[in-house]
Amino acid sequence: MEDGQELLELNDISTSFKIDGQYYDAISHINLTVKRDGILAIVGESGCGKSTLATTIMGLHDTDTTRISGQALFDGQDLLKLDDKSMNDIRGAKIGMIFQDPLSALNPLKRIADQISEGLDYHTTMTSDEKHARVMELLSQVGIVNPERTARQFPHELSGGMRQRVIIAIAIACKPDIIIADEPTTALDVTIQAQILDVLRGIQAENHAGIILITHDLGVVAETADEVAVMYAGEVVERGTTEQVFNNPQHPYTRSLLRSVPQGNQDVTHDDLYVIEGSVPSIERMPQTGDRFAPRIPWIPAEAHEENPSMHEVAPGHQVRCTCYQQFYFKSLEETNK
Amino acid sequence: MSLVEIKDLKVHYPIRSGFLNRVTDKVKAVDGINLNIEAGETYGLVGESGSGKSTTGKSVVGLEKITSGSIKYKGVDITNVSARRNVNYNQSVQMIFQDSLSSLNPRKRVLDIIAEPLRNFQHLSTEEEKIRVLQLLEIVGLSPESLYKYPHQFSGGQRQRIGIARAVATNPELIIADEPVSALDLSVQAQVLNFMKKIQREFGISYLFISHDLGVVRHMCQNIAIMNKGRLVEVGTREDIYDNPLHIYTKRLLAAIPEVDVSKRQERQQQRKQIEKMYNEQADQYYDEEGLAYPLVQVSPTHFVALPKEQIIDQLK
Amino acid sequence: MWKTILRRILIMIPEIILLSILVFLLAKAMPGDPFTGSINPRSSATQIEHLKQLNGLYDPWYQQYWNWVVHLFHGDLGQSYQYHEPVTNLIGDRAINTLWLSAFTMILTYVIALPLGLYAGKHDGKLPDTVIRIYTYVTYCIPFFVILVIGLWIFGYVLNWFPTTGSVSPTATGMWMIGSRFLHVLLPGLLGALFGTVNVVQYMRSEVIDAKNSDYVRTARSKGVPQKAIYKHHIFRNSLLPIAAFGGYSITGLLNGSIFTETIFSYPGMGMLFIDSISYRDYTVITALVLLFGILNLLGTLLSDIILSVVDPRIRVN
Amino acid sequence: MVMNTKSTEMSPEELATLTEQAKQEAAPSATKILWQEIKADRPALISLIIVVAAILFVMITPLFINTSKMMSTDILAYLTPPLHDHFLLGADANGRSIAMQLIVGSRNSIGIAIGLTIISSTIGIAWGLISGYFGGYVDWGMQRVYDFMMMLPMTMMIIVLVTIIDNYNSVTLTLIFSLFYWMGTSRLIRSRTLSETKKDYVAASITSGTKPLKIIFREIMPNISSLIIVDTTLSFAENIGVETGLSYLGFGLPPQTPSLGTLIANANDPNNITQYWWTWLPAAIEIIILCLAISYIGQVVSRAANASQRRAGK
Amino acid sequence: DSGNDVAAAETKRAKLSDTYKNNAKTDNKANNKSTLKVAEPNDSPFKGITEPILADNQEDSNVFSPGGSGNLFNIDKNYKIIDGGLANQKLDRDNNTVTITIRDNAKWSDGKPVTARDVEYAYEIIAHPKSTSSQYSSDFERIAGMKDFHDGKADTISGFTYPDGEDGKKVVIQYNALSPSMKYSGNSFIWGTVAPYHLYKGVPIDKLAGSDQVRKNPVFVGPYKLDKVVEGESTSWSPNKYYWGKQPKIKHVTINVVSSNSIDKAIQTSKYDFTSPAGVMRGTSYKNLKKLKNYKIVGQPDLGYNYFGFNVGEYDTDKKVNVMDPKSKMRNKNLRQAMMYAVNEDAINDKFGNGVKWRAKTLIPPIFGKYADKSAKGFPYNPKKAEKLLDDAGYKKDGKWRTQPNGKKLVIHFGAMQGSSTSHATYQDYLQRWRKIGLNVKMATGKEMEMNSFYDTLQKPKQNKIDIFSAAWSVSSEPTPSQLYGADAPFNMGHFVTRKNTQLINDMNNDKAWNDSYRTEKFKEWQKYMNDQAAYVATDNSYRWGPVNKRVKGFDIGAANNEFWSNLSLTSSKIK
Ligand SMILES: Nc1ncnc2c1ncn2[C@@H]1O[C@H](COP(=O)(O)OP(=O)(O)OP(=O)(O)O)[C@@H](O)[C@H]1O
Ligand SMILES: Nc1ncnc2c1ncn2[C@@H]1O[C@H](COP(=O)(O)OP(=O)(O)OP(=O)(O)O)[C@@H](O)[C@H]1O
Ligand SMILES: [Mg+2]
Ligand SMILES: [Mg+2]
Repeated sequence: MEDGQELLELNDISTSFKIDGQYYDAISHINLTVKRDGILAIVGESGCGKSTLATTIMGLHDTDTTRISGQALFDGQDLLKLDDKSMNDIRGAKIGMIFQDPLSALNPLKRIADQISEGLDYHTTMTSDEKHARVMELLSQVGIVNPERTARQFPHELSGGMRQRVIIAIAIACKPDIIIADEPTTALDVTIQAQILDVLRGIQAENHAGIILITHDLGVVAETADEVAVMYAGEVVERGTTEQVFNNPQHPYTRSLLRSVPQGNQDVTHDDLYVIEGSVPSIERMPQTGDRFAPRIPWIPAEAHEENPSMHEVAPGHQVRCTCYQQFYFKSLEETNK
Repeated sequence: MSLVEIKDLKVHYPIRSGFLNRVTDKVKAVDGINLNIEAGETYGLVGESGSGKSTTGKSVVGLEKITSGSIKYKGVDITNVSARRNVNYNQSVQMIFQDSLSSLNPRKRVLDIIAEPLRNFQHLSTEEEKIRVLQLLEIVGLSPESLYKYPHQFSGGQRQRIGIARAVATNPELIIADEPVSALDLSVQAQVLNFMKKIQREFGISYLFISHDLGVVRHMCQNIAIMNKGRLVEVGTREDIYDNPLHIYTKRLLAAIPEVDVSKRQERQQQRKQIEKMYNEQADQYYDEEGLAYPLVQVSPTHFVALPKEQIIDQLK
Repeated sequence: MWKTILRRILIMIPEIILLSILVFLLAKAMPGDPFTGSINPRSSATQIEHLKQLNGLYDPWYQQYWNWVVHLFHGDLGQSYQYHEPVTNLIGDRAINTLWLSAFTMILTYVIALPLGLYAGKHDGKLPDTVIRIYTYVTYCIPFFVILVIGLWIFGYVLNWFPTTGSVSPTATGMWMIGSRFLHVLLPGLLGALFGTVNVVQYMRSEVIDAKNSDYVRTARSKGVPQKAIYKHHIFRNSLLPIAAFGGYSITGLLNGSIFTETIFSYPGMGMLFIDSISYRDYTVITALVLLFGILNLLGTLLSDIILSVVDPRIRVN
Repeated sequence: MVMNTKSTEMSPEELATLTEQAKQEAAPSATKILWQEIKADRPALISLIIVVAAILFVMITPLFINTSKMMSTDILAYLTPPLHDHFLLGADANGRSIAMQLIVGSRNSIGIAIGLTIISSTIGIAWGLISGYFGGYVDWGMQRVYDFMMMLPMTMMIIVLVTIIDNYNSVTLTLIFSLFYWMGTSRLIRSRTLSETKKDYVAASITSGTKPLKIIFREIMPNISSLIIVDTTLSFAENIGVETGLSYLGFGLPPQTPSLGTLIANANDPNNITQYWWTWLPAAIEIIILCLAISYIGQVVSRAANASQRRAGK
Repeated sequence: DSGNDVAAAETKRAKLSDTYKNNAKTDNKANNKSTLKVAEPNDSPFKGITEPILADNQEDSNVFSPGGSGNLFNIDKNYKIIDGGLANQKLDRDNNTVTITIRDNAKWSDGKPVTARDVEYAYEIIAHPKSTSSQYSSDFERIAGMKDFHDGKADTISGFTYPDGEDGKKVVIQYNALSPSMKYSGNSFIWGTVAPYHLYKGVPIDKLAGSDQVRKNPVFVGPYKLDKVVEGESTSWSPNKYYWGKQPKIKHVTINVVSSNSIDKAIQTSKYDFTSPAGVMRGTSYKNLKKLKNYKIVGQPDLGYNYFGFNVGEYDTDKKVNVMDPKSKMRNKNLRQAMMYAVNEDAINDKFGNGVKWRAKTLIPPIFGKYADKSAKGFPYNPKKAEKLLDDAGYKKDGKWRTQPNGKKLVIHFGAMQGSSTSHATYQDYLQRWRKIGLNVKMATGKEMEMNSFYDTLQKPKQNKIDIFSAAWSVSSEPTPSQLYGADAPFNMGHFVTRKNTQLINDMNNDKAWNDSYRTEKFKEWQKYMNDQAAYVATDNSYRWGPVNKRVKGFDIGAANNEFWSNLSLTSSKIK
């Protein structure tokens, strides 16, 4: 197993949803790669299309109301072209997914053991004893102290952190090559968040999987990810290694986001945080041409934005959409108060 | 005299069952806490989920029946309803809620939402009332067109500001802000936090700022109390808590906060592992037999920590 | 679990006592008494007076009630004035008929309604769903007894497929008796089921839709579980749960319906007995039946709650 | 305080223009949404027209019908078939016009249904709201009453009550029914109130100093109004049939009082079903049409309610 | 006094015979293999009491009738007791004794002989202080020792003696006086059935009705024995090999309760051979069934009638006797007659009677061919006469309504029971016609009354809610009216008492009445008197009728056919 090998290649993926009879893009032209042993973080505000991307890869959309284009190359096949049956062979087995809300993501009526081993039923030929052993193994792997007992319990008998661990166990049950974690820690306390992230890292080290970590917490990204893709309004606006993006952010959106994180060093009474004006447009109102972020930085001249911006490489592996970054600056206080 | 003095506050929820609806058990949501909130300051209350933060906040505004203890407002005990009425307490203490959508009645228009406390506490004519609401909208930076809109027509940040407008409508002296930004995106969070600071500067409002996000609390509060299982484990100024945490629980909380600084990544992970190890080994020294925190002990003029005396000496070393 | 059930039963006791007093008083408040109607020249008026006295009909109500309660504790619900038979025997015979009819109707209802609800939920918004919903609405809107009368007329008399009266053929013996009993409840049961499915179908449908859109189904799909298995192991199972509980609650509806069904099909069950007893002022039977129906309602609810707590682990714990 | 002194001066004109502007931006009210939803759905519109027209028709026309004359028997007209003599829909065994009885009967039955719906829904809503909002002992006590009512075998109790009350009419009957028909609503409302009460806007109202009853009826109730409307519409549809069943068993309205139930009860004789179908069929068809129309409206209402919720979610 | 222009013609009355003369050949195979299916039209289940003393309803008697109903005596067409039955009776007017002799070969269906004690035990069941039977009346107290037994003062009835011992075949009953009515079946002095003492002896009499002996394993003295009873629904029968009389030909009989709503359809679809001979069939059914090709309608006038009663007094509970109230609103004979002339029974029966119901003319139903006054005219529709009667009596019109002779307002309350839609129409028609002659008649309580409330009101010793009521009697096969219209009869709910009435009723059974023609004379006199007084007026008589399938042979419901069941046979194995 070679480190950094490309596992999944997303080429020009767009997904649109049918709303009142019309299709609107929730994500457009996404190009990303997931590498073995790497953690790719996807960040962005709520409604940027992070979850949509994840569910698109997993093929979890209702085909009647969703239109998907592009390519998701995995193992030589395009996931987006596979029929449901072949996709079922990949889901759970080759790609595992972790969901945000740990309570509702588990079937309230099934024992933990059954929920974990369900994936094994369809992807392996293990005997029930082997499955049991595997469940125990998985539970200890995700850091559950008393696996025998937990296996017999029902979801509601577990704490939020435990449930999230179980969900991770489900996702990794068949040793998938790729794990997609959609906001795995958002509903959890910080201490538990730290533990869960540790577990994820541990898993990755053991399984040599590639992880897509979806989150809007920049701190989590900074501490966990190898690579980062910043999404805004359905597009990737900047991508690169974590160091590149955090230490040398280019896109106005990335820079604004980082600027609005509360830091400990500000004066309690006087220092204000940076505020990004406006809000993420809903998919029906999404501008179809031009830089989608432009409306939120009105003080940057319109000419600074490309008409149909594409990704520009600013450093090896570090790409930014639109050249407007070259002219971006933060408004001074006087300007703000005008 | 502090604006609000909380003494030995206990809120126990009875668990009722059986035919006669008897109390068969209780949840000690808040179990004896002491806090003083000074006028014009922001007091941070931090802790894990379920530690009793909201319950404390709700008891202070009078939404929760307290089991024992006292809450004094400007020296007057306001634990019963009539006392509260005498000092116009309900008018002077308001609350901002975590979920901006659920805290605004979806069937009411902005005008009616913001005017609700005005209608109850001040008797204005319709004109005056409208003018007042428009003023409040201006204060929170919303356009006058919002007057007849419904909450769902606003973004999260805007909604939270409507909530704030309602809270400040009656010129309160204290606002309990229960996780006002937890549900918000970074950019919106910044907006709301800035705004809260702004009205504090302008009107000298005090906040009891409840949060589990230590980053936000550090940004907002001069004084911080750390809560754990219904008790306070550590109280102090921002510096006391962040630079010199004494209780293992505080340390653990602090260590768990992910930071945006990529370069310190390894270092922080190391540190976290170390504290986690310490926590696993020494946790019982920090808690009594029931697994609850000890009473607070003063270690500096501003710094209190819940530890038995002997331990503190060790700690300070 | 047992403690909970026991406690629930204890809660029921005051309710039952209250009901018994209420129903006792109401029965007595009806104009006339069991002997009012039995006037014919072959029975003598003085003897009727004598019988009234003998039966304590002139005692004050609390004394009558007390006597009744005392007897109740000896398992004696009194004698039916109309049947001159212990009420326990009388109701015993009828209860079997009613229960058999109700159970059969219930089973048929579920057999019809569950697949319909599942199918409608699975294809919600599509044509089959619309058709099923129209069906349920139409059946919901037609008065139940009209259906029974028309059904009886068409299938019982015109087509002559089913027996039209009674609970069993007088000539049937042995194995045939079971067959005959079955044949007698087939038509009313079928009609009751076909036109009583609306609640179950709607409930099942919305449960399936909820389950279909739930996060745990998404989790299951992400595990690579095939669609069929998801329906089988997750959606159907989870939707069935509240439906199972519905069964107990629906006892009330079935018992209410039995009054109509039995009257129309001359099926001698408790519902028909009740209607008879009302016009006869057969106090003892009226009281006993209302009380019994009340208790059955309670037990239905209890049963539902027990089913729920057995099948739903979330409730099982507390 | 500071804020008051800072108050910006505002002229009445300025206020008026601002108000005007705001009104233009204002969102449509729930009623408007509902109306639009119904307008957009042709069958629903037709249903609504049918129901409203039917109600108006049967409420107004009977004023011009001499009921006692209409209900007087004419044994010569015994079971006249439809379109004979002056009988549009024929006559019943008493030689009374079915058409006229249908009109007056609809008034009585729909009147009972409306009365029953109003009374039972009012009780149910108030019961559910109060029980759900206050919780604790209030709720506990009210739930015991609810449990008790649920235990009562409804049809039996109604029959017994009807038998006891010697001189009953549609009003008494409505009241008796109402006693037994509020529980479903109250249960529904209570459970929604419970979840609604937990929402922060209630807490916000309390901290704003609003009194409990005002919170219940002015804050919470509007929020469950869509549920109330849907429930009320559906119970109205159901209640139209309530009286008919008992009339069939002979415990509904007295025979001189025409009602859909007494008309349909003609079907209790199999001879009438085929030979004298006009005695019962029109009433049955009327019930089915009304009930379907109302249920359809109910569906649209609930869809509209959901739609506004969906919009609210964005 | 006809001569009026509007008087309606006599009701058209169907011509029904009480026998079905079927000339087809009996099919022995059918008799052996096929089942005779009898329908008992009734809206409620039967009660399952095989013992006729305890059963107070017609259903039970109908569904258990193949068992012979315990009948002791054979009768002729006038219901007169004749020899040749299970027992013979002999009246000894000199000694005031009745001797009942059981035939030697009489056996119960379990093979046990019928004994003298079985005859006596019936009286014990009737008269026992705790008996649930409603049959006891003061008439039985003419038997020596009966009152003491009924009051619980004696363990046995001293009036009974057994010349050959209790297990013998002879009983002598000592009366303090005999009555001419004793010659007829259904009289109120001699009980007409036997009770199986050997079977009942262990069961307390108050528990008898609910006992297995009565309900599950009963014995019979008739042609059939009970094979199975499905509670409330059906009975099935096979020949009783111990039967003393003619062995029945049909080997299997079932009787099923069928609701009166369904009975037409059941017959139309050939589900039954015939309906219970004593079962109640409606007029509307007749209309539906009379044209059937495969059924023949058989019928005879019913033992019963509908009547109007006027409330003219009250019941004195102390003296236990009815008294007339001279101030009563309905006291005026002219008023009562006028009301009777005002209603058009003929028209109503024409419309609703379908030929099986017709206007009655006297209070004795026509089935009693001997006693019924065939010359009586009754009250044919004659509104003119009605108005004249009222005018004559001083009921003057004051505006729309007539007032009482004393000038007071007159509002008359009409009480009637809820019934079918036709009875409803009938009542409405009455009201309308009374109003036409200026009488302000209203429904008592505003609407038709539920049966219980109706009788509850009427049976109050004194009531003023109902002034005129419509009700019905079914009568015994011995027509002496003392129980209904006698001065001390509680069922005399209009409280009509006159010396003449009492005299006439007493005369029907005085010493001279042993002479049949004297008795007949008195009956006719009484009928005339009652029609003149119009305090009780019979409104209609009807047929007791039923459809008989054409495969049935020997069907005869005439009173004299004492072997009804044994005479039946089948001519084919399928119902036609
Ligand atoms: N099934 C759907 N139908 C229509 N619109 C949808 C659907 N799912 C998502 N959307 C819309 O697509 C956009 C992207 O949604 P998505 O859930 O992917 O965002 P996200 O980045 O995951 O946000 P969050 O941080 O809140 O989870 C949103 O505007 C959302 O409203
Ligand atoms: N009404 C109630 N009845 C019973 N227990 C309650 C009630 N409300 C809260 N609790 C319990 O009291 C404890 C403290 O709750 P509280 O809401 O104050 O915590 P919190 O610190 O605000 O948590 P979070 O961060 O999740 O909001 C919890 O264990 C909770 O389950
Ligand atoms: Mg998401
Ligand atoms: Mg909280």
